[in-house]
Amino acid sequence: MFSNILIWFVIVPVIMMAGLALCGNDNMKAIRGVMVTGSTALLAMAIYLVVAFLEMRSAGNTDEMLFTGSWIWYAPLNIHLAVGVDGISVLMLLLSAVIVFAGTFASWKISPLPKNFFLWFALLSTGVFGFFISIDMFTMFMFYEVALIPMYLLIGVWGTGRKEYSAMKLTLMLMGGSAFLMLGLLGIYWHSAPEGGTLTWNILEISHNAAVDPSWQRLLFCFTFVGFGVLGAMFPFHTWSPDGHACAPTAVSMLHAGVLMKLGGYGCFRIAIFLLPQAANELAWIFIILTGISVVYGAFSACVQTDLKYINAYSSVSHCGMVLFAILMLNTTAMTGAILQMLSHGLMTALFFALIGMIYGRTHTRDIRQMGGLMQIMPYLGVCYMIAGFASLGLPGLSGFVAEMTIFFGAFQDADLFHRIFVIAATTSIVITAVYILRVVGKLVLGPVVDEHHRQLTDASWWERFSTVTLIVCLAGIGFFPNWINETIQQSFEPIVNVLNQAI
Amino acid sequence: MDLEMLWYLVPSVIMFCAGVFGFITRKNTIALLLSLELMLNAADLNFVVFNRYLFPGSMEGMVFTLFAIAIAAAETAIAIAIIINIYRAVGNSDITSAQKMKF
Amino acid sequence: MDITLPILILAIPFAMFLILGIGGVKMPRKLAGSIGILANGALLACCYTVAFTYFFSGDPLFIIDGVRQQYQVFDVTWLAFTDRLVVNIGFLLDPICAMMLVVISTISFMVHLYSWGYMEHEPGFQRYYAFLALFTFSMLGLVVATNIFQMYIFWELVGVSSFLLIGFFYKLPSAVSASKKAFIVTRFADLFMLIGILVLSYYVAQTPADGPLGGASAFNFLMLNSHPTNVLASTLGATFMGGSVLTWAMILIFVGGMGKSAMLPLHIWLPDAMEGPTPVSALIHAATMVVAGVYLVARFFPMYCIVPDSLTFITVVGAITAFYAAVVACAQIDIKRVLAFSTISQIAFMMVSLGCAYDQPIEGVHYSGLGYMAGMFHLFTHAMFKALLFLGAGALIHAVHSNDYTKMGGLRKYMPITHWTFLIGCLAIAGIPPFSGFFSKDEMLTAMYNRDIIWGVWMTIVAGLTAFYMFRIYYLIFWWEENPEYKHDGHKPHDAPWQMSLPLIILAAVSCVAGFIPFGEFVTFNGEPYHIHLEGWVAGTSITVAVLAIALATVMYAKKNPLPSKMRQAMPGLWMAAHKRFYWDEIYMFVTHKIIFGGICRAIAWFDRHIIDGTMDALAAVTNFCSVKIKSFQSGNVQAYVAWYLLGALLLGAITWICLL
Amino acid sequence: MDYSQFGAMLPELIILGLFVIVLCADVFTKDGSAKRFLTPMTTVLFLLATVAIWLIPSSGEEVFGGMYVDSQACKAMKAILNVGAFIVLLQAAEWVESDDMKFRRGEFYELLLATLFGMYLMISARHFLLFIIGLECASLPLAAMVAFNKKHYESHEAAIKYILTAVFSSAILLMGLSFVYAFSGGSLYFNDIAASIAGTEINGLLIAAVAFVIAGIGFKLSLVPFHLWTADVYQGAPTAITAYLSVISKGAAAFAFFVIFAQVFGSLYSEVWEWMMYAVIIATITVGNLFAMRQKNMKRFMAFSSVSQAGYIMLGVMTEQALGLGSMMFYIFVYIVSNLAAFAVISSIENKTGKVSMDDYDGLHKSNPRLSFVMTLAMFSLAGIPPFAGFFSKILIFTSVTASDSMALYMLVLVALINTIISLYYYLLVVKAIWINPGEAKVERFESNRCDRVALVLCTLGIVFFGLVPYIYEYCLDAARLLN
Repeated sequence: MFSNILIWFVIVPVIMMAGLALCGNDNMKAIRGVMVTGSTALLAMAIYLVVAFLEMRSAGNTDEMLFTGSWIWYAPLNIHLAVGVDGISVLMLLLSAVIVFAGTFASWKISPLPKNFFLWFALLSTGVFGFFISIDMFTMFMFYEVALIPMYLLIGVWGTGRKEYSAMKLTLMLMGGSAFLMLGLLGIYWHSAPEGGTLTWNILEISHNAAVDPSWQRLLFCFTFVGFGVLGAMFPFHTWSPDGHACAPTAVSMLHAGVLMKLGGYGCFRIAIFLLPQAANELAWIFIILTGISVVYGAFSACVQTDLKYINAYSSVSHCGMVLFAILMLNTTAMTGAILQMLSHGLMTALFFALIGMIYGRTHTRDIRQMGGLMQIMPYLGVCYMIAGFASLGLPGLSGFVAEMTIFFGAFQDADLFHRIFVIAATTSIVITAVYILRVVGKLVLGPVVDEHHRQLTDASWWERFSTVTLIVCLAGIGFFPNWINETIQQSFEPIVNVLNQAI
Repeated sequence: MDLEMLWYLVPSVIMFCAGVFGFITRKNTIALLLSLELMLNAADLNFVVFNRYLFPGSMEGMVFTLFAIAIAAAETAIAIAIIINIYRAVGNSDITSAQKMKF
Repeated sequence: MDITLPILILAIPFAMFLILGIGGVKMPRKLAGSIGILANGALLACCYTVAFTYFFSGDPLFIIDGVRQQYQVFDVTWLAFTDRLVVNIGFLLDPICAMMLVVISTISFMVHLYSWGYMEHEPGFQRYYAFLALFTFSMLGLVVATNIFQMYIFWELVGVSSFLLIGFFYKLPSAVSASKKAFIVTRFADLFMLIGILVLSYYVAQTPADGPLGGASAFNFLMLNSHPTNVLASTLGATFMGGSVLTWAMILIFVGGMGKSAMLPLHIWLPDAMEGPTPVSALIHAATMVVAGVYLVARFFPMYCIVPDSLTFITVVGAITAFYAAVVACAQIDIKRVLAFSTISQIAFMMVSLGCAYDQPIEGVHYSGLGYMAGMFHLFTHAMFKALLFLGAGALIHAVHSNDYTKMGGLRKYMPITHWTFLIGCLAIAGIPPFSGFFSKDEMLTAMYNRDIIWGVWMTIVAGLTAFYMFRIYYLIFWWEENPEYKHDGHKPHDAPWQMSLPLIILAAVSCVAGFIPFGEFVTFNGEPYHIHLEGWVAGTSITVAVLAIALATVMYAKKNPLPSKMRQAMPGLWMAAHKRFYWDEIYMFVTHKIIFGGICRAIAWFDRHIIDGTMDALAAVTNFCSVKIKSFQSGNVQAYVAWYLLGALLLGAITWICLL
Repeated sequence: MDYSQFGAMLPELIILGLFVIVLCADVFTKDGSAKRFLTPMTTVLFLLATVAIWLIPSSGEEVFGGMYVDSQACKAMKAILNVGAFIVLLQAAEWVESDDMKFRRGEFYELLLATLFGMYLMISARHFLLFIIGLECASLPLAAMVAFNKKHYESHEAAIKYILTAVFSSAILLMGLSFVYAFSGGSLYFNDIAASIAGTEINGLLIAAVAFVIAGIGFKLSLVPFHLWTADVYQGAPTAITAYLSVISKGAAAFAFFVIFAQVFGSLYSEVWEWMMYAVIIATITVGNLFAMRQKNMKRFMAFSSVSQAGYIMLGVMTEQALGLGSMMFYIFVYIVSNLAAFAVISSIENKTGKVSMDDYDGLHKSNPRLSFVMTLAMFSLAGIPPFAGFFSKILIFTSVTASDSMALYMLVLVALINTIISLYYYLLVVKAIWINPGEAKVERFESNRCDRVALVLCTLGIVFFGLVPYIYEYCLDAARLLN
């Protein structure tokens, strides 16, 4: 069991938690030591995994999932701890590792209760990693919820503003989503095998069995898609996102917008679409409408916000809407774009939230009306903010462009006019995005200094630079050399799209 | 159904209803206990009647009734003890005085 | 062909961007500047070598039987959406590309050199050079694009470098808002371009890989341009609002070009873009980036020809814009704005010229592709003299510290080099022989007359207006009346340092001789050489019109006189409207701020906070309300408890019983 | 009569033996300091008893003509309850040792053992007479225990409410049983009744019988609307008793409920009590949640929380298979450790400072980080958050309910799931008070005594490992397969 590298993605955070538990309450050195060691180890593992994965693929291994392992857990219900990765999960693991790594540095000086903060932070990452490595619905769901609940404390204790309200709202809405999700999963389980077969939670087996009959599929598809959609900030279930992000501490916003919201999108195709292909073909249009609205609606909402975090939260609504939108197009290219968008949005939003946290830490305000001309005061942060902005509005050379274009071109290949009209509607978001991004950049970074007191503020410290540079390098890396990622993802979508095509 | 059995069952129902009515309307806890006894006895009566008319061959109902009576006695004893406690604490044995905890 | 040079052409500026952008802050100015200029010199050498190799080597890769070939030096996969939708990054060498390489590298080098002097004392000097390098990189990438998607990528990149450079003086709110405006307007146009590409590639990608279009990427220019009829066939039967889908696609793609090339109604960003440093205006907003739209049309020329409606659309847009911009240019005070509108007008000229060209022989027309050649020729000459004019304006601004011609006047004595070079520029743009503008404009007008006399006449009028407004500012700057402030010692204007004067002189020299280049030998729509010959009556008309316009300007503006103000008072409405650029900005402000921002965005934000969010809060509130409402069940009265108890039991039974009945 | 039949009743005999030992020790020692030994002695003996019950194998015999069954399921349930009771004893130790209790230590243990004995009978009973005896034996001493805090008025009020409702409920239950008797063919053995009912046409009396039996046992489980006594009694009773009431007594009743409804009324499921249970379960979960939302007194809060949890436990009844019973037993076990963890914290804070209001928990993590940690885990577990045991128990019981293809059951689960959101809300309120609410800690720092610590550790281990380690569930499920 322990020879499987994937398991270690869960074990390492657990060891981190154990290590933290042993640290003294305010022994910052030890706490940071544990976190930095742990997150570096995770990052190294993720990079190793990507390399190893690509090697195995290039060596001609065409299994759906690699590094698989399955260990019986709850035998009576055939629940396994089943792990395995395809190209998508590998990349998501890498993304998570990068963001955990950057998040660790972004919360270098967290207070109060640094130890507890990192404990919950590590628990959150356990959930995230566990989710991406699982191919068993039960463990997947378990890790999904493990990732959700620490948010309550992380926001509630270390947040700012209306943190109690927001934390509660976020937790309850996400749990509401997972209530639907759980029911959907139960339904899938009980229909996972043909009459007389062994029921299973294993995604691959369920998909091979293809035993869920269509009338059930429709219901379960709605349940699972809505369930994951809530976390994917799908209109109209997105309102936890602005409040939640606005109040969360930096690293939590990073991790939440950067990785956790991706759980939604990931689950949507891995479970809702892959396991319920007929319903996906039939009912995708409903959710295309909703997510199409998300895309444009989030962008428009972001245009008039004045709180930096609200702007980014709404922008996330728009971008994550794009992810779900692309997934629902049910073709390889668009879905590939969705994953690229997840990666891109993950890195970019993490960068945004890191920067906002750093700016807020200095100016103690997030209201763009009370700040201005930060480029003159903290040029490093200003430049980073602009880079993040450019990534967000889809500048070629950064990841956002690649993702959006893949989505648009993929989605537009759909023969159905309805789809193409919605694609065109969604493309308008790139202009609106430019509007709100430039509005912020113009007010916040450029222009004259608004508050003279800000002139005394300092630029980024080394850990802040470290955190941001990591993210920017990743953003630019994807932006410049997208094709290997693209191919990796496309390969991984083939089985899913095959299933979909067979189900028509 | 046997008409004769009904003659015995109707009083049982009346007893039960009277017990419920008494329990809900009376103020004194002792009276409440009396009402409860009525209800219990109604049930006992049922057992006896059913046993006598429906299953004359066996004695289960009768035995059950005996046990039920014993249990009722035990219940009453404990209840009385508690009522005395209440009486000591508040100076009367009205059920209305035991309404501090609510909502 | 060796791919080293083409790769260097892209790599040098990009490397400069990274080096200066990341390390620039730590570098001394001198070092940064010299690195920038040296690198640009190397780039210049590379570009020239490539262009000259292309035109003169006679290599069969480039020329076969006297017909110039399009040659993909390299074309590597960057991103593969599907088998047919593959984005490549490559280097397509063909006449227009080679020509653009020359233009871009020349102007870029001039501007680099010029900026050494002009920007010397500005903070962020290193950053400036980094941005210039980024721009040069993007622009070169755009012109060498092998496919429409690569073009789109670099299209966006030039947009962003333009944004960065316009907003270079980022402390000024006006610069920031101008840069924002430029970016958003062009982005808006790019949206249409994107949709156009989406539509086009959708149909092309539907064709079978073994079909007439082959299995190449659906974006590829060579493939599309060499089989336009097959592309048309792939969209057969697909119509949208009466037009064929391909027409729509090509028009949509052109809208992107309208944005970059500042065609009406997407022109509003260009005048504001003058907030940027003047050399930037010379490079980006006069010579190179703004002609991207023209370049796009030229690049896709066979595709546009296959759907003639789109060419007509281009012509109409160009004609209206040309006239509009010329009129507005007559009523501007800021010399850079005048030049900006002049640029718009001249680019529109090229657009009309392209719109009037055709790739099939037309009856009664000597050479149907003349408009194409002429447009490209004008692009070339215009780049030189417009850069010259802008750089001259920069020298003036450098000397006077104002953009406003009212602060100038009688400068010819103080700044002779600037004066003479500026005059050459004005003569060139006005179309006076033997300066370069004359030759290219003459060819364009000939093409327009060939196509339809209306366009010829219309554009001749525009040419006259051009001569008028150029000499209007020429006189107002250099003649009119000397600004009394110059008498004071500290304010005495003087010519710029050599780094600035040298480019002026070089460009002036080029403007003098560029007209004699046998341009048709190099650039034509199909690669076959064409011998330029002047159409006598067209040349005569245009010279006459130009001279008359110059004469009028001389009368009105050479010496201080009340005539201009009288004319202004005679037509206050027209003057005001022209001065205010026919209120386009106000209309845009109204639409964006009042309707989109105030109407849509605010409404949506309100809806989100109060309706959507309100619903979620209401769910909580309702739960809470229920919780409070039912609390009386727990009354504390044990009698009530048992009543509910019994009632519950009875209800359970009763309801089940009723249901079973 | 074959006295060897008593051999099958070994768990009961052990408890009875313990009862006798404690009684003798209590009666035959002098009052005064001498009785200090009672607590450690009972605790240790009880621990031994618990271990013994876990270890002795069940014979699977039916004795006394089938009145009593010594099956694996019954034994497992008893063992689970014993673990709970042991933790309750540990928690109670400090309170029992207090001066107030000086002369009543023995009584407390005796009463507790008596109720446990009653519950054992309830679990193993396959005859209504034995069931009633067990029920009353479990129920009546509790009234005395509720009234144990002589100096607190609330204790008396709670006791009177409890005893009156309890008697009322047994009247209802007896009434219901008398109706059942009418259809029983003259025997009160479960099997006989089931056989007899299966052939009967459904009529009003039978429906009333079922409704009354649900109501009668529903009292012990505090199902809505038979729950109204719960909050007041939980609030007034000594905390240890509250803990005991909320888990042990509920667990035994739930098991008995399952047995009766699966065995006696099994044939009536779809016609009669399926829909009754829908109504009762939905009402129980929802009303419990709605009331819990507003509570400030921790014990009252836990009361409503336990009402709502009872609804989830009852979900196990909705599936007639071993899967349902196994999941239910597992749920009960997890519920026991989670709830007792919460009560351990509540009682140790109450014993040290006398504070039971949720407001007093503000900033608790500053003064008592360990207690805060356990309380947080307990709340998460109760709310069903992974990786804590509560998550597993919830999802497993939902899994068992959805085993049939019935859409109605899916909807029932959906309602239950939506209710988990409300429950999460109020559990998080406690977490919020502990971790988030600003201000200095209102409870000063203190050291819990040894027994409390052991209880806390046991509960924490349970919360963390019961879910992650599948053996507990498998044990329950294997046991559940051997119900008779």
